[in-house]
Amino acid sequence: MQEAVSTYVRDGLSVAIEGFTAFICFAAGHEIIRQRRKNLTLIRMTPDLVYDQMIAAGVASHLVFSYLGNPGVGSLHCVRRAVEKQIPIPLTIEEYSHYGMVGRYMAGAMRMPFFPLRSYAGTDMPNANPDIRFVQSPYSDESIAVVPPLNPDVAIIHAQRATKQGDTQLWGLLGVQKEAAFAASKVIVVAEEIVEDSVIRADPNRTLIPGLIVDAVVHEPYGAHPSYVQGYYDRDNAFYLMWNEVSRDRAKTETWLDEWVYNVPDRSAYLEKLGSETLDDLKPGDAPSSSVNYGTYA
Amino acid sequence: MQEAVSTYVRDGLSVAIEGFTAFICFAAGHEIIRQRRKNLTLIRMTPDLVYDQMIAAGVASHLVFSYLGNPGVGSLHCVRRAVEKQIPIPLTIEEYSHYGMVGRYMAGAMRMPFFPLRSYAGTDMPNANPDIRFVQSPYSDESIAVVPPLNPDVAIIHAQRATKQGDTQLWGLLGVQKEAAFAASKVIVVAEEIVEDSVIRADPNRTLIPGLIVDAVVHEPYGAHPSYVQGYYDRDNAFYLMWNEVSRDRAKTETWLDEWVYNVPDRSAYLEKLGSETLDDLKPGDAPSSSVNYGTYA
Amino acid sequence: MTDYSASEMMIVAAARALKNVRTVFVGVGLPNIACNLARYTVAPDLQLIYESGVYGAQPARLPLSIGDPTLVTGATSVVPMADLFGLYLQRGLVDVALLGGAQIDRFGNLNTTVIGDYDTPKTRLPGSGGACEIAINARKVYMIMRLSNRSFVEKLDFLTSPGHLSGGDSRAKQSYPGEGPALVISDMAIFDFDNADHEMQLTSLHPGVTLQEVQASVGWNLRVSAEILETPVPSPEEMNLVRVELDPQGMYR
Amino acid sequence: MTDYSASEMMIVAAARALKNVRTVFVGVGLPNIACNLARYTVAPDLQLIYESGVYGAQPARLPLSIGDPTLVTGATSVVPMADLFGLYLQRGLVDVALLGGAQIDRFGNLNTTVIGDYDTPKTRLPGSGGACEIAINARKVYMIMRLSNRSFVEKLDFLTSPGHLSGGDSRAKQSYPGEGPALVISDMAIFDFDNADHEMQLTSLHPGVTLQEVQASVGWNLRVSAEILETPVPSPEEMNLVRVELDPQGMYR
Repeated sequence: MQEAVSTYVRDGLSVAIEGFTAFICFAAGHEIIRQRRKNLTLIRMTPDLVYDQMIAAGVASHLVFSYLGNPGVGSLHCVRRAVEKQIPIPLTIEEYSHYGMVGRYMAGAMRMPFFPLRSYAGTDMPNANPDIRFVQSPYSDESIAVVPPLNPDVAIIHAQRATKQGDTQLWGLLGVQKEAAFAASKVIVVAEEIVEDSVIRADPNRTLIPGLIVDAVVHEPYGAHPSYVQGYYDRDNAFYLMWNEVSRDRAKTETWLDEWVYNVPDRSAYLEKLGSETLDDLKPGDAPSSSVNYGTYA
Repeated sequence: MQEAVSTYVRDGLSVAIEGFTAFICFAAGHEIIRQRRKNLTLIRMTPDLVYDQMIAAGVASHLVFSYLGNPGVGSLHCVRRAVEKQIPIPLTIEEYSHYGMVGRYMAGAMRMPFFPLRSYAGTDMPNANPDIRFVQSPYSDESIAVVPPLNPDVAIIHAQRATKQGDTQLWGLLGVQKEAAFAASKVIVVAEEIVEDSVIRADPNRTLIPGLIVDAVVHEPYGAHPSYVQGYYDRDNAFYLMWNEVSRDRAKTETWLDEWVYNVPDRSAYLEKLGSETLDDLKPGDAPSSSVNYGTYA
Repeated sequence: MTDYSASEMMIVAAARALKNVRTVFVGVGLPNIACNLARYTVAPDLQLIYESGVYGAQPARLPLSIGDPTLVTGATSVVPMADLFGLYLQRGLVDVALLGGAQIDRFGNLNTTVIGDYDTPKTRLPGSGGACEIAINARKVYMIMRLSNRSFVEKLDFLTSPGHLSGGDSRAKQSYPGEGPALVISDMAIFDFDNADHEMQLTSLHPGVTLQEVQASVGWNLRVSAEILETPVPSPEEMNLVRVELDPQGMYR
Repeated sequence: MTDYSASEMMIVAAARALKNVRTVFVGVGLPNIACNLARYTVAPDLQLIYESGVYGAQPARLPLSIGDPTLVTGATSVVPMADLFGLYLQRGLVDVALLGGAQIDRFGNLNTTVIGDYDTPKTRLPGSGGACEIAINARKVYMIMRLSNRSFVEKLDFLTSPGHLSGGDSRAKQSYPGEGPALVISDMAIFDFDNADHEMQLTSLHPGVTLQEVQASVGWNLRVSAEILETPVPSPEEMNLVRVELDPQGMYR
């Protein structure tokens, strides 16, 4: 992770760590904080705690998003401090709706000049963001909202399993990970498990991201804690509630960052500090999918 | 099948039997021929043998497509006779490229007024089809080709398995089945196996079509012969080669239709006539996918 | 008489409003409890759709968020968000969406973006999420919000999600696929928009609540329907489901 | 000396042209054999992409069509066609596409639609399939076609898939993502477009073929590169792979 971040996440670049509620790569976010990146444009539909922490650490100057919240809990206090009070540094924002962000990634991934969607008309959103525009249909007198393509410099995608070459499979909430990866110039895949090529090839319909577009593969079990990975661990909800309290206060936030990010060399040390009991408590029971037959045709 | 076709496939409607090379529901095509439908608009990216047979039987007056061929073999002689010589009845055509057809289904499925794609510019295709148009991007001086939404009256989708409610799973080549189903007003699912709800719910990422949009479910094993169903049976290539000969001649074609469609009451009778040896020869070996864990979270 | 809180009355009223509904777009929190209560009572075939990509969820526990893993396991279908928004919502497959907001106006327009000026905000709110396109594309929208004149305002600070816009035919002119707000279910009363102006009007008071109390919690001169009903109190069965099955920890009491 | 047919020479020459290529968009028939031969020889890491939705195929038999189930089993990824065309092709992930056609002109434009008039066709051909967008979006296009003056024509009856259009900067003006035709590999000779006009020019004659024979099979006054090479004959290893592994039944002999 240290090498992947130092190679691909350079000051001033745009970075998308995606994963809707699940698969949020806190391990990458913490490494970016530790490497004290500056002036990043952070892109994420739901900034969640990972960007709250990164913005509190001052790595970002611009945020592109569609929903600013601590999911199921409340506000993102550090993002609000940056937006409302320029603490620790000013943060400019650029906002869309969820489908607008999805459409921007899709347009970026498919090299479309824009993505049309039924949204925004009649609202104040196009006033707040002049990149939300309207196009006339050539088949009727209808006009439709459009959003521009989004092509992050770097996308970071957390997954259950990948090969060393980056062929990546996910199950559970698929969010916009595929679209973000195909839209990005560089892709870092972070996986709970590194598997043999044959594991991926045994179920090709489940492959979300091909190694073809992947630049670095990092093996980082529990790299998405305190968010969750379907079938591997549950969300650490106590952490989300704790963060709601800690993040209200700037000093407490900095103490937390010192203790859990700056003074922790890597993810293994973080997990050791967290303790195996916490991790064990997050283990779900088994709910295996059935196997399907692809058939041999020789 | 008899009931599903008589209820939903009425004279004059537009019908899409989809499935790219695989999952082609010949059982539905033959039933439509037997019920002597007239004036249908047939929609399919690759008309394949199923539409060659239907057009030879005179059920269609209009064809929407992107590639007219007997895949890996040669021409569709009956379609060519209809287009070149108006035999047995005139057939008008409306053609796109593959991605244009995909985009039309996507626009129809997502209720978009048009779908933009990088194609057609500089070619003769927009001259042959005035519905291929161009739109100016509001973000640059670039113009992009667009195609209009496609919303078939009926889509017929063949699959490995579905519940009685129509929740449907497919693996192998996914083609445009999902897009065609969501684009259509009525959806008929034809399945190799009818399974319990719990089978589908054990692997929700594999569900391509929800019962919510399905109007009829037909249990029809081998309903895609002579095309194939991944993991269930191989393509009957001898049939594809035989058809290439039979279909060259109008009389031979009609004899074939009499013998294998008109004089056969249903799919079971067709399979019996075909013989279990032929079907056994088409069985593939086993290539099971691995199981994945979705986890229980209670 | 059954014991219940104002919030629980709101949950029960929202659940009852889902009678005979086939698909509902569920938000977290109150809408989630209301939808699950409806599944157990008036709408056993109700299909739950979550913007996280889940269709036909059967959660084994009360989800902590709309992205909870319990929504995935055992669902009918779990799809990329591109498909959820494109093929389900925009395609017109959502019968009812439940929405809330920081501010609502008399035409059911919602603000979830900002209090104060956009560029120099007093309070920065979460933003649209999917609400803007949900409000445009869902066949009908039900709002669940606690009554207060900080929330029910004469003029929104920001219009995030369109309701009936400026009323009358102003929404129809936009040619949105969806019909817009149909109900507002609050902790004190229920409102609909069944008049030519499409203006919010009081139709039912929860037991023990007066018209005057409701008017005092609304930032404009409230329209009242010809007949004001009294909302039936929660039944013992409904309360038992809420307190034992759905919210045993009393988070939404 | 190794025994080989003109078709086999064409297959071998096409395979060699794929040296160091990472991704190739494969059509059925000759292109398919050529790509698989390349995997065994000059391009062991070559990834096969099929418009049917397959990435990283490892077919266990020679596929009967681009939708053969043997392409699915054991592939790296199998996706909806929407993703194959949007995320792979249009995204710019195809290094080389192999195309053929009924007619080609001197600028590498292809006709696969119709012989004669569009509305009253002499021969109705298959149509575009994916060829139109492949010709526009693939980084480079190699054509594999048998030489004949019925195919290599002065003027196409229909322009299905754009090559260098009318030559010079006419393709550049269209701002297509891909560079267009780079090679034409035939059963008699190899051509490239490496001149300012982007006009097809003869660069290599297969052994035993004369310039005169090639000119007689082309419907325009053929451009010839400064130096004409002789295509190296198929090696015993190449021929062994073609005849034993890839085309044991001699379908493409």
